[in-house]
Amino acid sequence: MSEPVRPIEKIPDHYFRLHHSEKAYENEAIQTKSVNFYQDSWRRLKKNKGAVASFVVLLLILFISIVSVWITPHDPNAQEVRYSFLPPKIPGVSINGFNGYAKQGDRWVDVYQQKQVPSGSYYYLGTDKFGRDLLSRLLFGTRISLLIAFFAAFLDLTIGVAYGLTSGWIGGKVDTVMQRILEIISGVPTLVVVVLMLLVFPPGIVSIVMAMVLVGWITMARVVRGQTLQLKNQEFVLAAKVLGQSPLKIALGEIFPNLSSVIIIQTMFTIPTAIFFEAFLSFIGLGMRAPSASLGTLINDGYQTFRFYPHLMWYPALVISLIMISFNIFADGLRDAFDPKMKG
Amino acid sequence: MSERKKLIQVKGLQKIYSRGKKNEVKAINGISFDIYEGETFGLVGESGCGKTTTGRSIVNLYQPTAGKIYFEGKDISRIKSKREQLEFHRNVQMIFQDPYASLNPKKKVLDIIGAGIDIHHLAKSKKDRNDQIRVLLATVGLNPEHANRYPHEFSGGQRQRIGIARALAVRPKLIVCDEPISALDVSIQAQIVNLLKKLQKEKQLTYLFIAHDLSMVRHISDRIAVMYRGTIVESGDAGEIYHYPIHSYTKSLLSAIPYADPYADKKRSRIIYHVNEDDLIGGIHEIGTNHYILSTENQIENYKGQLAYEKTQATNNAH
Amino acid sequence: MAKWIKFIGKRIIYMLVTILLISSVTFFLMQKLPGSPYGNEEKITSAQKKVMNERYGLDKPVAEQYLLYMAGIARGDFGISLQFGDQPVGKIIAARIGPSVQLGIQAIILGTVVGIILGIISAMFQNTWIDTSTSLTAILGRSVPNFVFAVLLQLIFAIHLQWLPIGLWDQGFYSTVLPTIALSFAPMADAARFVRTEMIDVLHSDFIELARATGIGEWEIAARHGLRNAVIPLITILGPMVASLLVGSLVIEKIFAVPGIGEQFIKSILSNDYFTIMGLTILYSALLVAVILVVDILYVLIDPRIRLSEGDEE
Amino acid sequence: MTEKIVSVKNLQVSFDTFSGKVHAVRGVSFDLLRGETLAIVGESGSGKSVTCRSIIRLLSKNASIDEGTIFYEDEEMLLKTPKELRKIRGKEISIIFQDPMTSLNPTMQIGKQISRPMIHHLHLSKNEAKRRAIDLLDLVGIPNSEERYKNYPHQFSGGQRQRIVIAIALACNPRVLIADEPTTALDVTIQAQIIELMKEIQKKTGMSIIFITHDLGVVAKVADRVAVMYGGKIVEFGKTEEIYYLPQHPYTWGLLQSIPSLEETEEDLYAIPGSPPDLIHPPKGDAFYLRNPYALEVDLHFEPPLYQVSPTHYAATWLLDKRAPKIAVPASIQRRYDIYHQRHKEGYDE
Repeated sequence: MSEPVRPIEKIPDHYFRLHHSEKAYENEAIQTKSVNFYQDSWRRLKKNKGAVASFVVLLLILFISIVSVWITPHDPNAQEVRYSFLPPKIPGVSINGFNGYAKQGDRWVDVYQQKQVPSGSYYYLGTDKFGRDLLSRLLFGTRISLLIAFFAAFLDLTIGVAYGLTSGWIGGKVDTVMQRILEIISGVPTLVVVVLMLLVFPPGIVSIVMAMVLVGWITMARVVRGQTLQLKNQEFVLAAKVLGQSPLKIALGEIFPNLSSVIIIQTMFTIPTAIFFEAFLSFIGLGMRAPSASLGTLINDGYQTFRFYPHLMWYPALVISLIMISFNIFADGLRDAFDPKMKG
Repeated sequence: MSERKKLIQVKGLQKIYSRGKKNEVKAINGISFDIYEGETFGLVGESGCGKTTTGRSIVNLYQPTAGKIYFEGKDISRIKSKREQLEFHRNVQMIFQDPYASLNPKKKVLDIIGAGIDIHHLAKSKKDRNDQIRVLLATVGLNPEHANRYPHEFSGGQRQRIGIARALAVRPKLIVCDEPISALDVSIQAQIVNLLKKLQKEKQLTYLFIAHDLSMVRHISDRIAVMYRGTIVESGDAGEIYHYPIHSYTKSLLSAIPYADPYADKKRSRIIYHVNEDDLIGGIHEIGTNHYILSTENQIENYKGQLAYEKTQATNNAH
Repeated sequence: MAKWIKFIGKRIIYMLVTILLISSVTFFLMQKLPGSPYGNEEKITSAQKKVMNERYGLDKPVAEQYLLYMAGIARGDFGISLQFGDQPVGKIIAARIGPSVQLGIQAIILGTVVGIILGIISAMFQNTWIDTSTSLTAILGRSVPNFVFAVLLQLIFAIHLQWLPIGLWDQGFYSTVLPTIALSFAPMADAARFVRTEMIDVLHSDFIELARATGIGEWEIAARHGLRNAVIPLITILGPMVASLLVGSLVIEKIFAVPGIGEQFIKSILSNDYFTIMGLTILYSALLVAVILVVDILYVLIDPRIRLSEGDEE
Repeated sequence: MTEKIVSVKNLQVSFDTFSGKVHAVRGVSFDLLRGETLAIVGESGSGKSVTCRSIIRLLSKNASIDEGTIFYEDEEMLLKTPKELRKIRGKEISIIFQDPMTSLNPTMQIGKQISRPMIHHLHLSKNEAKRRAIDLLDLVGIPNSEERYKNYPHQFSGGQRQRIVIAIALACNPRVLIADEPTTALDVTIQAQIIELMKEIQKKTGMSIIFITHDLGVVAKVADRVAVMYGGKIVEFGKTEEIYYLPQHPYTWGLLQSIPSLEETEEDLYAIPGSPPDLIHPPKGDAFYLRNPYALEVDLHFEPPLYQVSPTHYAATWLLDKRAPKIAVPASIQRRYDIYHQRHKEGYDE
């Protein structure tokens, strides 16, 4: 009585018999390879060329700044006033500006010859007003800047996460009080606190870090609290409560793992902010004290003689910009990878 | 009927949010009911009627503003010692509405289901724990090989079964099912309901089944309570409520159920509930065997008459 | 109305507490300050020092100094600059606040307007070269320290091209152009990034989908539906943005030699000018707190959800 | 009244995802007739929503329509430029979505959201549009329409918001309304009201409705014809009566059986076992094979073609082939057959 709409291929008759396997749940088997959240994010991150490139650049910078503890072309603090303000000279390169020549008046002059630098002596990025090798100082400064930034970011993370998680998770009056405190602190301009701290405490890495952390943790605390508040009413948290899990264990076992992506992303943004802030402090004369170098002090030193020896400012400026750009692109990439809904 | 053991007794439960403030909300307005051991008690009502708050109060997630909840005769607000608290949580479990939000996305299924086993120290060894989890997965119809996967790899229905396995892991007596099927496709709803029924038989479970849709509740429940604006307006045996609804809100709720039966559906007319404050005051009165209704004193006789009339009508029709 | 009074009153109390806290902390920190404000200490005789201490009240017990100072603040008296002889701090600040405020307002307006435009364009052309280039601009804005950027601007536009004056604030609006651009770079980048994210979120929402389904064009959707929903949340980051602007203004004022409070702040720090530092600190905090207050009020005014949930009876 | 207004032929749509290419719609053909309500029923992931969104080409960026034709009247929708499409969207064909809580712009007065399409398509003046918007609010049953015109979405309940969404969809008197699970997120009582409202409006305006749902129960009252989708294909379609009382496909049986009957509770519900098929690697044979208790060996190897059951009723199952074994239909389905035959014997004419 029923006729097929389309002609059917010649199908053998014996195919028309019941063939129901009792393994009806067979198709419950998941065919795809198991991937967890981080693998999944990593897969997305890999597709983001900018983020991968930035990641490579950062690794490279990190590697160089660590290795340069043992290998630097010159002693970063050794002064050789005779050889001050040498232009860059790179072996085998004959482009003006990189071959020891500098423009004096209208002519290119071999400054190395002028200052009687022994031949075979190369300062790849030139020297500063005390005749210190800029490349060595740059490597040294990068390390200090990164150190300060990582240190500060780590402390921001620790304090911010602890504060935010406590405030959000306990909630109620505790949260209200903790939020009021945050509100009051956030009315304090970072600048002012940091400047005051640095005026009072002895200059150095520890003071700078402390000064930055004093207000820097607030953003992290806010982000973590917000996320915690969202998570705490999720049904999986209720499920843990219903199972009789203790509040502390829920905070650490259920909520904290779900904070990891916001924490990582926020930290990735904190590090460049810290690098910038250190540079800023040095630039206004409050950062690291001589002879220690950081990217900020190098830029500041370069700025003093900028009109005549611009390369002394441009190189450290280039490095700091490169680090900051890489961090920002990488952090953006991470955010997109962790939060796929952001990408169309 | 009274010889049956009451597992849960709810007495005058009230929950008010933002009490004394301008935005005060009476989520539950003094409700009472009992749940007998081994039965399924259905709690039905539209969103915002207080049914979820009721469920969460029973598992002690919320502290009521007034009223008492007794589990096996014990006032749960007086459970203070850690040991007793654990004991309570082991006995009373919950299944949640949203299959996506109810499983921690960062944990493996193994650890989601294993959480209860760990908290209550129900496994003798790591192997024992894993074995228990495999059995649980099989019980809810999932492939035990998938224990090491993450929730996002499963479909909505599968996730809901993981949630059921998590609750079962501690071998509870009562499970509060908070709209466990309303986020699922109809075809999957039947899977879950069948699973729940099967588990009830096998493990002598008691359910409080919360839903907004009377049809599934009617199918799974022994007794039903209809909630509206924080109060129970009518309750009784499932068949009784379905066949002889008396309160006008219950009637409207029933008339709104879609039928997969166009001939019959075309004959039905929908009853729209026009809020009448008089329907929503008074006390709970028994108007038939195990049939209770919210009513003022002078309405009772009216309701009783109505019920009797409808029952005779029904018997006449049957002949 | 009563709600508004309560709402604003509460904020103002926080504001006062913050300022009180900062002034106290500042005061006590200043007490601990190493070095002295007189510069070449060795050359001053102890008699001279005594006279000066008496004159500035520095020889009184700390508690008394504190009370005197706080009482002074309440009257609007921030003490006397130690650096500039007789000048009251208030007067110094008053003379310098104009350029700073002008620079700040110009920069924030330029930054947010350009930022919003960039953010929206970026979101509209998500994942195309337009998006990539605007996003890159925003990343540069966040990454290149503003003092580097400022020097670069100066080099190109003032020294090489000589289109604009190098700074100094002495040629009217003309001389404010470069510092404003330099200062607006960071808020521009922040706003662009923020608006892009919000806009992409909004453009993927159901109500935009519904608007598309009614046949309205993409640009009209962006303007009518997207813009408002994407830009309202921008108000929430105005506070932090202003705070970072304060930081930025310091170096920008230094580089362009703008006679503002930022430049004065640096000078005072380098010369340990207690009272001026304290005065400026309090001023900065007050500015920031005031901005936060304004932002809070703006948010309530602009977002209909908040406004109505405040007044709704249900 | 049997003229086609929308005609979809062999539609194939796929999505690019990280895990691979998802073949969401795999060759779907159907017609929508003037003034009728066509219900498309299927579980999530069956491709019902994608099919309907393809009609007005409202798909996400990673989707591509690989094959097929879609005609609206005599116009091929797949060949239209974005600008031409915009002239049809909202004016000729409107759509409403599942979640009324997110379908409205939270920062725009609802009245403006309703009047906007009218200004855009019908070139009405602001005042005219406002007047009509207030009429529309009355039509969809929002009381105090004049005052509420100026309200924002959060001041309305879920059901009211869905009414407003309907008002927006109706603003330009469209000829086709696509309702994508418009009641799934709502309470039962509200659901019934919204469905009645749509039916009422259809009576007044004569528009055609495509009603997408996963619940066969919901559309029994309103649909003229029903198409059942599974795994990106239409597996059965016919007049409502035919689908409910003479279903032929085992999947349709499963769907009907999994709805609890209110009359007999003793019987266990039937649940379709397993989960929907993986459309990244669509099976070679019948996609329903693994979940089908009446599967034939041929299902494993060949996709079943559409068999005609009646002039209006088609089903894609090998069970309808001459060579297929006679199987016993599940009891509750048999009861449905009986109801049908009884009714038609009695001389009812639908």
